[in-house]
Amino acid sequence: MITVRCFATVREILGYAMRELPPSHEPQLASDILTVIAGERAADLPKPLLVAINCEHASLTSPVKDGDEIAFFPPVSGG
Amino acid sequence: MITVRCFATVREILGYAMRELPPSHEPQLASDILTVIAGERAADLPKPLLVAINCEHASLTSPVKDGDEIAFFPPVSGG
Amino acid sequence: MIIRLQTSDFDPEREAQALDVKGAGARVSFVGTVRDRAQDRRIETLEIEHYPEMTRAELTRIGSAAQTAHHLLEVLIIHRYGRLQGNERIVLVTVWSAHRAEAFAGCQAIVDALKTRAPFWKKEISPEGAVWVPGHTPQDLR
Amino acid sequence: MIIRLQTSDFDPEREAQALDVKGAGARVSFVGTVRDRAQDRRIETLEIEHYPEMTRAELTRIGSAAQTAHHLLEVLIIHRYGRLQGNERIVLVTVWSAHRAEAFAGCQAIVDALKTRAPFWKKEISPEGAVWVPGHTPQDLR
Repeated sequence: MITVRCFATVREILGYAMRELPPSHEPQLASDILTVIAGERAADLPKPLLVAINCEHASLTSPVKDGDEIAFFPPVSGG
Repeated sequence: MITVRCFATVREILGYAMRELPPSHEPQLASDILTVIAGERAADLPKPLLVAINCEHASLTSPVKDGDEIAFFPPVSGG
Repeated sequence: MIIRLQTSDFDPEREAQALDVKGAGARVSFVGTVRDRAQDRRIETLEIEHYPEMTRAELTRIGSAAQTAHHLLEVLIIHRYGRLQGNERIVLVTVWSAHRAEAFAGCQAIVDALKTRAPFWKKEISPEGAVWVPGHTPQDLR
Repeated sequence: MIIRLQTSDFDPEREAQALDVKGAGARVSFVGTVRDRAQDRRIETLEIEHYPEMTRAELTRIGSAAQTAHHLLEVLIIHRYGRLQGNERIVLVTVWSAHRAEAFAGCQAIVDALKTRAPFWKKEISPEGAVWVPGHTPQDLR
């Protein structure tokens, strides 16, 4: 399974903080996961939209495989 | 009177921390005061030699007048 | 290196003392506090959301990178999350090094990286409503 | 602005808290400590001589200049003199500002100016004898 996590405005717009997706048999990119989870609401999501895979910053073109945790969130403001 | 103060290695070389000098009738520069107080030992003093007049950084070419306090010291190391 | 994520407040000096770093001539600390006004709104509460597993990993990467780049002897990062009030402390970054220039550069590098890379999000709650604080995107994540 | 010259130690956090600066999002502190080694010598004692009247005037000028240049809300400088042991605190510089970049720049400007302009002289006493620490001369005082 692939674990999807959403934070801040992404969580508010999509309406959940976490879900699991079965992996595809084809190679998948982060953008493919986003299409599955956001569908038509992709246009409502914050831009730029940040991506992390397994707790490291990544991008929409990063590959995602079975067992990965992928997260979507708006730009951060730590400190 | 002109008050002369010496710090650190200048104090150690000249052997005193403070003395008073009668002002000259002629206009005087800090370098003139140094000649009076150091004499032949001027060559033994640290280089660069720093000067302060009335608690502000100055130079050997700064004028000194009656009532002033002039200080000579080596480069500082605060902090 | 000490990384702590917590809801409770902290005493910056006690935390630094506890590390007892020897041989460091210079220690530089940054304390960030919740602003109590934004534009003309009075901020009552700041809600800080974060991504706990990634926050810990990212702060460790940020701290390690600064430690290497700026020859830091020790690094301490404490970041709060949850609900905070105006003027409360949010974050402490303290670094130790042999020389002052390295300590300033290392501390500032960590604080800058926190702003743009650490997965925290802030919502300011004022009498007029709640507003997400705009985030920062570093060049390499655009 | 608070300027203090003293022989006794200080608690950096308590001193900063006592000022209770409101509206400052960022606070940056520098704590300098006595090194316990120089080259291969073990330093037992550091003797700090200063020029009290000028030190106070010069620290005030340094603090005011940084306050204006870097939009600091408040400045605290505590500098010790007299006899100190290895690893003891010598100096605290804490500044408050609305934004972090100003706080870092302002604190560093004060610490840099202390090194080159504040009339302190240090003698390191080790088992091998006493050595004056070489000082610094800023460009405009050469």
